[in-house]
Amino acid sequence: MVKKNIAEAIRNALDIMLSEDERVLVFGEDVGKKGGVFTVTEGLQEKYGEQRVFDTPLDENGILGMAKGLALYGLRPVAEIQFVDFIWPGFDVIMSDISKERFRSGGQFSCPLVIRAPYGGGVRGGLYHSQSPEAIFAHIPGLKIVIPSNPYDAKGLLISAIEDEDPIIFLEPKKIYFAFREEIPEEKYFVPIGKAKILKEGKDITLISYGYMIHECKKAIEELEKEGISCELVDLRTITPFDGETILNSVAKTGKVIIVVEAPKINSFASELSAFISERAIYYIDAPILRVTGWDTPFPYILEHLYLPSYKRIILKAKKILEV
Amino acid sequence: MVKKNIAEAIRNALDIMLSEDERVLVFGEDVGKKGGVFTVTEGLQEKYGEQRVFDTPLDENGILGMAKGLALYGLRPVAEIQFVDFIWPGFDVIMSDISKERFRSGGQFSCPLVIRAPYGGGVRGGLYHSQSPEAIFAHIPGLKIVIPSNPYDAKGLLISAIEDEDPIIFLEPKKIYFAFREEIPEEKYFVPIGKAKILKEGKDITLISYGYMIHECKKAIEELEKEGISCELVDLRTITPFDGETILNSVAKTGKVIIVVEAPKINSFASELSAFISERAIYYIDAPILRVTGWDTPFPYILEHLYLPSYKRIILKAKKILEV
Amino acid sequence: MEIKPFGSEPFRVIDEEGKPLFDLNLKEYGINTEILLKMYKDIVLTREIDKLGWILVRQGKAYFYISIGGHETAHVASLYALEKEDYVMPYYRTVPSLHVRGVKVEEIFSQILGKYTDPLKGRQMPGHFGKKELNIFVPGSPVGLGHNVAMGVAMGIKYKNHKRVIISYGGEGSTSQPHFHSAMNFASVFKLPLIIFIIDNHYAISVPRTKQTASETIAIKAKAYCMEGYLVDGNDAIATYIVTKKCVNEVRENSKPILIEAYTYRYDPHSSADDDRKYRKKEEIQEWKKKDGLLRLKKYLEYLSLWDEEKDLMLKKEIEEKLNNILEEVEKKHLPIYKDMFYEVYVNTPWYLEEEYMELKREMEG
Amino acid sequence: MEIKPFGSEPFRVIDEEGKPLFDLNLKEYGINTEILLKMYKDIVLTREIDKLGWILVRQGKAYFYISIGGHETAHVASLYALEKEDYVMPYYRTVPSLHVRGVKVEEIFSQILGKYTDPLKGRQMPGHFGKKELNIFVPGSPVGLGHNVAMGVAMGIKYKNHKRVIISYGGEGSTSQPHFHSAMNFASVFKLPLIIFIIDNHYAISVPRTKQTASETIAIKAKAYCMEGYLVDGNDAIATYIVTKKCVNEVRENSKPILIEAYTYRYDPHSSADDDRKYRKKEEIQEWKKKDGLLRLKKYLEYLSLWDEEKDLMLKKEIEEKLNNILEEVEKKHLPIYKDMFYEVYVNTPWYLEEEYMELKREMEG
Ligand SMILES: Cc1ncc(C[n+]2csc(CCOP(=O)(O)OP(=O)(O)O)c2C)c(N)n1
Ligand SMILES: Cc1ncc(C[n+]2csc(CCOP(=O)(O)OP(=O)(O)O)c2C)c(N)n1
Ligand SMILES: [Mg+2]
Ligand SMILES: [Mg+2]
Repeated sequence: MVKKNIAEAIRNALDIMLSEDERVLVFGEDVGKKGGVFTVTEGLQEKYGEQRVFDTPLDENGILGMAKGLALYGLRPVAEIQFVDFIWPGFDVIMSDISKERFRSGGQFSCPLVIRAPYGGGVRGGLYHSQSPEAIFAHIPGLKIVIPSNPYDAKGLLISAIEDEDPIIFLEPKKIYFAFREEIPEEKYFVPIGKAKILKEGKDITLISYGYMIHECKKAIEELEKEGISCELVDLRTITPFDGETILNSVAKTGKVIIVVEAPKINSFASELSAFISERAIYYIDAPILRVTGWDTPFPYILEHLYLPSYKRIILKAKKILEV
Repeated sequence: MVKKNIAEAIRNALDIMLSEDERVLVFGEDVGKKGGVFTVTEGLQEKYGEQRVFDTPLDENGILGMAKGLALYGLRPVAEIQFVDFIWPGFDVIMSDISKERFRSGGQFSCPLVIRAPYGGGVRGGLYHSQSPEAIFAHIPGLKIVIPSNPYDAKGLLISAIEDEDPIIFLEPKKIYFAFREEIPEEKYFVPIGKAKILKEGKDITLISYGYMIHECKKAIEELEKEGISCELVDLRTITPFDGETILNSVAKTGKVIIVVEAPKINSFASELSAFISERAIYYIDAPILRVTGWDTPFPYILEHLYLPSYKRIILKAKKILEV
Repeated sequence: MEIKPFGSEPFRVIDEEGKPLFDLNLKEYGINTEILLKMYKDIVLTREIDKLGWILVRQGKAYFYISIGGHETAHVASLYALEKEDYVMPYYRTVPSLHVRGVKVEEIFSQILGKYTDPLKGRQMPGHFGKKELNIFVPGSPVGLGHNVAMGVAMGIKYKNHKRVIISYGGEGSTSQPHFHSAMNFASVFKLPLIIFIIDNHYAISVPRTKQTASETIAIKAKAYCMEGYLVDGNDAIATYIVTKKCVNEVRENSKPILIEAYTYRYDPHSSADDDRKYRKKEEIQEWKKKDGLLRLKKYLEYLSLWDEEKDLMLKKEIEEKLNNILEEVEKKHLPIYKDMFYEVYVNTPWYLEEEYMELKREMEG
Repeated sequence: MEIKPFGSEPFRVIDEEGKPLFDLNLKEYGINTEILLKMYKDIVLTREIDKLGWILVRQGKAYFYISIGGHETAHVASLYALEKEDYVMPYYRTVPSLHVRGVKVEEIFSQILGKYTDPLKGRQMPGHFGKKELNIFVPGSPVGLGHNVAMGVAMGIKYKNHKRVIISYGGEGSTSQPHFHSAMNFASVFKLPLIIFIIDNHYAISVPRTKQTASETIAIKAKAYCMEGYLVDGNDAIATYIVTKKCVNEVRENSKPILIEAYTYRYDPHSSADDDRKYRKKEEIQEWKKKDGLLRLKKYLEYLSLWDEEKDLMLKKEIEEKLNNILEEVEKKHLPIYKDMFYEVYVNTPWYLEEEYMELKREMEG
């Protein structure tokens, strides 16, 4: 076992996959000498050479076109987008090409690749270094979206993602890249894609979340516990294809749900989860299904602490849900 | 009054706005001599000249950059994207620039422009001439999304859109461009953005929909009526900012909801509406909130008739909802 | 005759009457009688397939068709310059010529009709085709995207040290797309074995080339990326073959990208959904038909005494018969089953797609 | 001295010692003593603002800073070539130089600190600035996007028959973006009064220019669009001013786009979040500092006997004092109120944003 934070755990996963699989290539803006703006790829170019780990021109469209083509040619590209906020110049490649390749080719071709990108708020990044657009990707059939909330999952999910046969968008909660270290195995291991994890069992309310928000949920749960309120915490981990079973099981138990995401509320992935639950489990539900989300505004700069959902906002909602 | 189909009604709106407001410019691929691939802009270049109505290079990114800049300069661009499926090369302009301009500039600048695009299935257009991506746009604060279902609304909403001070994505249900003609006023009139319309009152089930799907809903309602089931039909018309009040009023009355959209289910706008309802009106609801949507696959070609939600699929769901 | 990049006039070898414009040593370019005849036959075959495509739409058997008429020579002659191990990223107009790479005519018709014998399983509109074992990728509809992806494939080729080339086709309209810029920039920075082959038919649907770009040629756009750009007469089979061959060789040897622009013209409407009378004159089409690539090669073969009218009639009759027979068989094939709609979205079909399939099943059965 | 596009060396007027490289008739270019002195003072002011930006971060008063250090000359001299009615699309590095257009230093500091006196209301990170009444647009963070939007503004200028020019700034990295391609293509097809001004500082964060593009210069990229491209020494205030002025005049007269590339160098890390020791050597920085634009202009002024060390010390002291006073005042300003977060998303705030505001209000109060 070794102690690693999320950034280190991801680096570790890349390191393992680069060393054991020649098909793995890591590239993006500033991933070489600089080691990425969050140090995630630090040392990898030195270790594996410029053939395997390389800088690209400042063009996300080219980065994603390159990733797509490499995957078609049988390689295992792991492309980094410096901030997910900058992925849109290349969105056409994802939307029109990567996501549809297997289907549109009649199954002849596939597109096993990973697009890594830091996402989310909390680092005073303003409008363009803070967004959480997972809901947009979740609406696109053919993609898988993965978001870890801790070092163990980060490493295991990324390894699974690189070995997966489908294209994966791997969003990294930048706010907690360095927030804490955890014991994780040194060697290769997998965390399965498509499986949520119950981080804490409880009986009064089900909290569903992922990424950095898991930690605000944990804080809220601690506080609520003091007042005798028991929450179950589901870490979704995979956004699509999501783990409906785990969600329904938990909801059947508690009858009350709060979904916590950072993104603006309208059409957030919280909306999907809510709709899914009320379609399948409405008879178990005995209170409004609540969403705790960012506001429906662009991400602010100087006021970001008032934008991001905090444990306080979660507690307020939890109490509201129990009142009624 | 004149009789017009949706395509003609939109042309009529453009004609009126071009003639009365010099700031209005209409442009896109093939909108000039050809009059657009759906004849929507036919005759407009001849009437208003190449300065006002013009073809662009084959680059949606340029089209949207141009629209944004023109709006900043005080003009009223109405940009056409030939099919909304081809908007993605320019998505960065919408996501990162157009939607955020008012906010990020501290209210100094605004971005009054209209992006018109045919959307939706039903014309054997395969993966790339059939998609319904309104949910993606609906997740972006700062945009307004409008979808008419009939000639009257098409004209009135487009005129409102061109006069609106915010950026508007105006999606035109291509399947019914020419499907039917309706009496509409010859002169200028407005249909308000942000207001849904009850197309039919009913008491058992609320159907919420928009665009072409309205017509499948109508057919379903007719059939259900025969069996003594009374449905209320809400034509949303504006996707964002949506008319929550009308929805809640209807739901309070019926207690049962089916939301019908063409897009894949996961994170569709049906999900948002469902989540909104269960957050606000769960105590009125006495059955699962159901979504009738396209399948969670890329849009197929030869099997599209089995992909699109039909009145039959709606009827099945309606009966299911009443059973329980 | 040295072939140089950035000519202001397209490189030409035979004139409109099929006469060589200069002393041609075909052997120098590896061209022999056999190849010439085969290429001609393939061009004729392509044109005949195209005719049937239009007929299928008129008969209401196909929902859509997008033609190659006029572009056959540019496609066939350039495909001839590739080796078997090379790769092709087609665009819609390339499809009827892909038999050159070994695609069966059955498959081309199956794709047009969306039959289960379509390698794409009826999932895309006519004009989209690819075949993995023939190194042909499957394009989507968005113009230009293929260039960007082909660039990535070229990166793969280079990484694996394979001595292969990928050629990416597109219309001149595709050069306006962001994807073209990204592909050119990355390919030149990383020195990738990519040929972007622009079939410049002077229109993007209704938009003439003069409104597509301000540059005199498309070829000159290579300068922005320190690449070479060649302009060739795409209706001159020999010239197109020679230029492409030269480029393919250089790309293979030196791993570097090259841009080729081939002048040609589209005879028919953009697609079965288009009415070209709105934006161009019949006379313009007639002018271009005088420079037709098929006719020019035919005349050249006649000039070389390799061909005559009788042989030509025989050939066409033969092809027609063959195609009609194939088409008849293909028309009998059934459509893909609806279960197919839910598979191959992911490698393993997720639970909700299984459920949706069951839902449709109940709907169909109930 | 004729100024021609597509030079392989940057156009230069004064050497590194501030000596004119050829017989200069400054009047020919409308340059007089007054302008020279004013320009120099503005460059000094820009550098002093920049220093304070870094200090604010080090003091923990600003969360972020992105510098202009090294690029002051290119920015100030090119801004001088514009008229009041012209338009500017800045990028982050332009911001500390915008006082040239009439922006108050208070506003620049307010933006860095996110105070309510920031015209952007504290809604963007430091390095984003615009001011409507000064014809300065507000950029976002995505590299290159500004070029594409500036193209649209240029279309507006042309449509309205205004004799104005818009200049869009960006780093050499911005030329890799799709937006650059779209802007160049549309601007050249529609003949728009747009100058794309590339501040080529040889790095995009850690990525050197050689990995950004294969082309020898950025200026040559204009050829792909039948445009002119000029290469100028951005550390040579006179050269930058002359070239930009010439281009501005031509663009204004003839409504056509032009590309300008100005060589310069960034002295400091990319931003306060960067550690440049990972990707470049101190010596390289030192080499470039010898060519510093501020120093060269100073030496030139001394050569013209317009300036001396004493005046220089005075000036700096004056500026420093002024800036410190301003900053002190700005620091006292309060932050925007939280209600601000919900407004100006739309022209009229929709019901759900009003509700969200009320929700936050309850959260804050309860
Ligand atoms: C990104 C995108 N925008 C628009 C379209 C619609 N469209 C299909 S073909 C075409 C014209 C293509 O012109 P060109 O590239 O010159 O090829 P050609 O059809 O002339 O061979 C257009 C506009 C599309 N398929 N993709
Ligand atoms: C589309 C996009 N991708 C990535 C980034 C992150 N980023 C900010 S500045 C920068 C480098 C810009 O280099 P250049 O254009 O040369 O300008 P310079 O900073 O050198 O002045 C990068 C990669 C961004 N802001 N936008
Ligand atoms: Mg064309
Ligand atoms: Mg730079």
